Amino acid sequence: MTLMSYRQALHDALRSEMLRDENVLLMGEEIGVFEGSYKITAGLLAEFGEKRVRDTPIAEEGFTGAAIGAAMLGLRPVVEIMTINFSLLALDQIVNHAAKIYGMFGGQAKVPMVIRTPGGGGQQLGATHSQNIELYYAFVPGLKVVAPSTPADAKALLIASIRDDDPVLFLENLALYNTKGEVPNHDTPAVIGKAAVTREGHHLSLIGYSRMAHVAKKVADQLADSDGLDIEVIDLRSLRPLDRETVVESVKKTHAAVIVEDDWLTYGIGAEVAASISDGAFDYLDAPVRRVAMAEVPMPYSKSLESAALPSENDVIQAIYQTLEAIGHRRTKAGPHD
Amino acid sequence: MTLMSYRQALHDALRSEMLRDENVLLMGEEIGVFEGSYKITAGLLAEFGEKRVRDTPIAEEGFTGAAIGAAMLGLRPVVEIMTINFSLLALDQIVNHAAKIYGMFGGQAKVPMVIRTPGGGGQQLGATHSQNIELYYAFVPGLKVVAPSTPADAKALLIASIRDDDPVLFLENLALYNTKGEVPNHDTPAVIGKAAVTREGHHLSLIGYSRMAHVAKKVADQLADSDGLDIEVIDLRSLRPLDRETVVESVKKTHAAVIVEDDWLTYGIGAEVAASISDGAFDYLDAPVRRVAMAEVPMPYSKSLESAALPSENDVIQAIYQTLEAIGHRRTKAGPHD
Amino acid sequence: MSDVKRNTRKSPTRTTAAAKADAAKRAERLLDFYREMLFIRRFEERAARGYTQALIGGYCHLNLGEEASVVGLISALRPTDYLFTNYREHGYAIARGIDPRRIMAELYGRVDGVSKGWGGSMHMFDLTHRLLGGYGIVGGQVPLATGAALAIDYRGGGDVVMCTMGDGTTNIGAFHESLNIAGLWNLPIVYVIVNNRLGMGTTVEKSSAEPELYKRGAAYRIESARVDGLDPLAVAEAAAHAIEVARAGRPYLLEVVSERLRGHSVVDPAKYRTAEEVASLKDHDPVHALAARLVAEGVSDDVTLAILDQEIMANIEEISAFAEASAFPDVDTLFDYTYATPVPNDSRRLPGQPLFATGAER
Amino acid sequence: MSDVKRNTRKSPTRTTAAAKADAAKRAERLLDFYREMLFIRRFEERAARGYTQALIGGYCHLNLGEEASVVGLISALRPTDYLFTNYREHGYAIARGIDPRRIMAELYGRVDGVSKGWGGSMHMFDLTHRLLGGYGIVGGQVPLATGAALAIDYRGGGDVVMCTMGDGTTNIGAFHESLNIAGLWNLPIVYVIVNNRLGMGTTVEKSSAEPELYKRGAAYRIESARVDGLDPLAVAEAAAHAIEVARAGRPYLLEVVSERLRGHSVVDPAKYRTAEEVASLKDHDPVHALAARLVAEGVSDDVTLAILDQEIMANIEEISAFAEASAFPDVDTLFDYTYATPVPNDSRRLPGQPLFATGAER
Ligand SMILES: Cc1ncc(C[n+]2csc(CCOP(=O)(O)OP(=O)(O)O)c2C)c(N)n1
Ligand SMILES: Cc1ncc(C[n+]2csc(CCOP(=O)(O)OP(=O)(O)O)c2C)c(N)n1
Ligand SMILES: [Mg+2]
Ligand SMILES: [Mg+2]
Repeated sequence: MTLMSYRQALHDALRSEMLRDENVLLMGEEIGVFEGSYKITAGLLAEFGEKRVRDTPIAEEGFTGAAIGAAMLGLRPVVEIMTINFSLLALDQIVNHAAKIYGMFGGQAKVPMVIRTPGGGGQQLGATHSQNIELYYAFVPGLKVVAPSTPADAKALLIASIRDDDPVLFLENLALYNTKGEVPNHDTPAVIGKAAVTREGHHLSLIGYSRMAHVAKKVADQLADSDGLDIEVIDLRSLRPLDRETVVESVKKTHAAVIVEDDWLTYGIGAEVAASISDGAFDYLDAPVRRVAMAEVPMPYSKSLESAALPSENDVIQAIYQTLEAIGHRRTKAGPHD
Repeated sequence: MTLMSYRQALHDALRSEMLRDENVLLMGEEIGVFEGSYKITAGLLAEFGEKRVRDTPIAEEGFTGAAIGAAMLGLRPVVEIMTINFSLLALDQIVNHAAKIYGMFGGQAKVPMVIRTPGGGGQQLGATHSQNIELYYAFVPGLKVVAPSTPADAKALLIASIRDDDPVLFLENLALYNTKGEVPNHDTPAVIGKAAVTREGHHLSLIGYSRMAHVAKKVADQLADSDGLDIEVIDLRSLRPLDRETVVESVKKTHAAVIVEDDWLTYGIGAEVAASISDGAFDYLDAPVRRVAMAEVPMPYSKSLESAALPSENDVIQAIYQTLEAIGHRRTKAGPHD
Repeated sequence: MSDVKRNTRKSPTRTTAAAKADAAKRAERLLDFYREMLFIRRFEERAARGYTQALIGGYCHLNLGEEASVVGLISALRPTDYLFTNYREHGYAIARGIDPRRIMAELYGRVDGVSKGWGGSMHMFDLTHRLLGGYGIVGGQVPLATGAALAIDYRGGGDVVMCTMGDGTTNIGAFHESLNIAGLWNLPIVYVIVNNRLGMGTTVEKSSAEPELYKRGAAYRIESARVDGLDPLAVAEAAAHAIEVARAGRPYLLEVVSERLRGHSVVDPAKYRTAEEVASLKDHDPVHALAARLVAEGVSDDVTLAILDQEIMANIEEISAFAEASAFPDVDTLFDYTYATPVPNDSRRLPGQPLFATGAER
Repeated sequence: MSDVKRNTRKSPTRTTAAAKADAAKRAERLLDFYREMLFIRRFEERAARGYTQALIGGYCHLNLGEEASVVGLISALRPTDYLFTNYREHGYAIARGIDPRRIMAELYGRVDGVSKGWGGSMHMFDLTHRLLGGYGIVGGQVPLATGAALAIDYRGGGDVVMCTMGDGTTNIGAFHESLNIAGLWNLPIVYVIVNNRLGMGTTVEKSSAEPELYKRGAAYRIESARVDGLDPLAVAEAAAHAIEVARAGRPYLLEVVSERLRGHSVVDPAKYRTAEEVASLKDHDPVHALAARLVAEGVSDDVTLAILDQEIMANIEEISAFAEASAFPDVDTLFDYTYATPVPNDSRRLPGQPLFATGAER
């Protein structure tokens, strides 16, 4: 194990996969000479050359589509889209092509490629640069969508994504790049499609992914220290497939759930998680599933407004306590159907 | 009142708004000389001329963006995107521009425009032409999304959308164009943001929108006739804003809900509806909210497979009975927490 | 291919015998083209009938009027070269040598179809013959084809990619982004605009500010040319040159001015066409024109051509019988092609199935 | 504007007096340009400092090196003409005549900002001065500007739209789709490529297959030209011609070859630039070049220019004091600008609020 940043873990995974398999190549805007907008690819152009580390024109649709076509012929391109906001420009190629090609032609052509892209928020980047729209990918059969929250998962899931024969949307997060954690030195791929229980507990299930899984863990640890609460934390890790089983089993144990996400509430990722819990743990749930999410506005630039629009640790704590209170209240009543 | 098709109702709304307000213009591929892929705009080029009925090049992003820019200067463009599948190409302009301009500039510029586009499925159009991705718009603050299921609503909501000062995604459906219904002769706009109870009942709430609201009503009427069931039907009509209140009030009365949708189940529109019901009617619900939706595959061309992948009336009926059975089953038990 | 082409060029030092051999070769070539063009013609007419018989569903776009363009283009490719095309691709699939029974079976949505019934008219695919689709999104194939050329270049192979598209397709962003990338990276690809002068009902003049479409190559320093798409030999020659350039490592843009004899798709009555336009279509029928030429040049005669037609018609009937006899895909296979690498928790639920099995606890 | 330009052209029949008057005018013009350019220079330097002081957040892109291009371009517009630009737009906002205190306040995210603090550095907007944004998505402004030109044309007005963009922006699909539409529909718009020869760190040669970017106009039959963006007079003249063409009802593509003196944004150290490149930047500083010219041509002298600089610096300090004194937007206003037309059931929920009010029934 080595202590390293999420950024370093991504970098190492890219590098080791490029060393392992010469079909792996990188494509994206400013990933070479500029070393990447967030420096994930720093040094790789120097090491692997222009053939394998390709600076593209500003043409998200064109170069993403080109990566798909290259994957159809057996290359394993790893595309970087600078932030997920710009991926809208490539959406037709990703949704109507990458996700469809295997099925639409009856299984004749695989599309082994990865699209790495960070979500974010909280950096005062304004309405068009602060969106979390992983939903657009998680919704689509034919794509896989992973969203690691720790350096170890970042490495293991990126390796898994590159070796997978399907198109994978690999969600990173601007606020996670500098976070640190222990990372195994070996290159064992993770299993795509599995959530992780990152903290065991029995008072309530707190569920998140990407940055919010990180926040969830932090809040739970804090409440354990400060208030002796025993909260179970689940990091979804994979948004498609969605590991409903792990989530539902947890709630069957804890009888309560709070979901934290930094996309918009209505129709956000949390909606499916909440609906699945309410269905799968129907007979176990002692209070409604609570969701903490972004305010539904075009994100303002100004710090005062942006902070108000983003879910805070305090919001999460408040939602936890309100849910626990609701359960206490209910438990004094005769039955749930009044 | 006049009995007319959904297609005719749309046509009439466009025509009367063009007569009323000369800022209203139509843009889209093949809407003029070709009279529209689905003939909604038939005759309008002849009546209003090339200035107001504009055949565009195949450039969804370009002409949708141009409509947004024209709206910023006070025109009221109504854009037709041939099917919602092609709207992915215009998504950056719609999500990052139309939806953001009012907020991002502090309320200085309005974007009064409508994007008309049909969803569909069941026409053997294959994986890229059979998607229902209204979710992509319903998720976005700054947009309004309406989805009428009857000719009367088609007319009243289209008029409302054209007169609204915000960008409205107006969802039509290939399978509804030929359906008929009574339509008022006057031009009163509907209120955007309100669901409709299209059938009162107390056994179960059956919820849909667009084509599936139509199917829901049909199934409910049929089950009333055949089995004496009294099902309440809700047509969401507006996906953003979502009228949670009408839905939750209905379920508080019926204690059970089935949602029917023809998008994919996981993360689909129904997820938010189910999550909202499970939250807002938590103490009233006697069985998990059931969702009937499309199988999560790239839609196959072949009829045998396509039929299997699409929700049928039978699937809806089965879900209703399974839900009612679950309630009956539960009612014989002591309490829900075994 | 490009060698063959060079041999057909006139040379003043040639002997009469050599010239005669050339003429014979050319005659044979024209006849081959004709056979293939007529086959495509009859196949497409049968497809149109199949559609009205409800044997074919969805959208169905035909190559009627484009037969000379199709066979000329494909003749210039090596079997190992790749082809990406759009939804109007039955003829290309045929010309690439795919068993036409499997093409018809695809139209009928059957298991023996080239795409196993998953694709339909718009999505023919066959790896062996290196037809890499059939795509229904206008312009969608252009970045993909560009990427295939990148893969070839990456591996240092000698293959090229041909990517065909309609005239209307040149106005979409993907066209621009792709040609720029190919120009920048010196990719071995020939972009072909099959200009049938109409999108659906919109003319080139109403949709392209520069209606001489091949001229757009200059915006990417890509060599380009325009050729008469009703003459299969001219198309073949132009395509051979384009492919030569591509094989040498530079992209090429070829515009083939062609014709669309009927509506945009089978269901379009094309009412927007004036009577004169419709009348003039007769003069733009490449199959009729080539037949007349074969007879005029003494390469064939009316009787021979009529016999050929009968043979083809009979063949087409067999083909469609084969397609009709083929089975529909089994519903059990519905979840077979969502993913190539299986992972846990994938949803394999039919619309009527509940999200969670209703167990004893309920 | 175009009249003014015409008067500055040399004519053989002019008298010496007229020539003198012309020279005086020209000198005055140069001095005006210099004042404005220096103001932009100092404003941007202050913005860079504000960023390091954490008074400014998000991304912050400066016009350092582009001052001559900015003032030359804007000088050719009438106040009623419209401007659409990208995220590198502080200078344009200043040149359009917007109160610089409001521009700085926007950078600081305050209520007195041009966009009320909602937009920040990348999203300046002011209806009165017809600056229609500041856009952060590369190429996003191009279709919008095209649509604004459509609205002008629709209403038969005499205004034009200017739409600026970077060199890297010419490779995105929206550029192609928009220019084609403008060419087809004869829209009154001038597209301006401010070619600073870099995207972020990628050169024009590495991103555009035709690096002489103005040549891309031909793909849409759009007249185009390239001009030296370090010379404000040359830019003004070229812009005036372009606008004349646009006002007469044809789009125009103008490439302004300019310079970027620092990194892509405030936080970019631009390490990818070679030492020689960095050294050569001094020779490409339009502000220094114009100062030298003013002195050399006797229009001004070092002392006068130094005093001007001090005045501007003092002004900038006042501006930034104003911005700093302005209030942050109140959290109560968070839901004010989601919709222009209020409708029922709109979500106005803070992240901590439950979906349903927890009433007595729970
Ligand atoms: C992105 C997209 N927009 C619109 C359509 C609908 N559409 C299908 S074919 C077509 C016309 C295409 O014209 P052209 O490129 O000239 O090809 P042709 O059909 O004439 O061969 C249109 C608009 C589509 N399939 N995809
Ligand atoms: C669609 C999109 N892709 C990528 C980016 C990230 N990005 C911001 S500026 C920039 C470079 C733009 O270069 P150019 O057009 O030359 O403008 P300049 O910044 O040099 O003025 C990039 C890639 C973006 N904002 N939008
Ligand atoms: Mg065409
Ligand atoms: Mg630049």
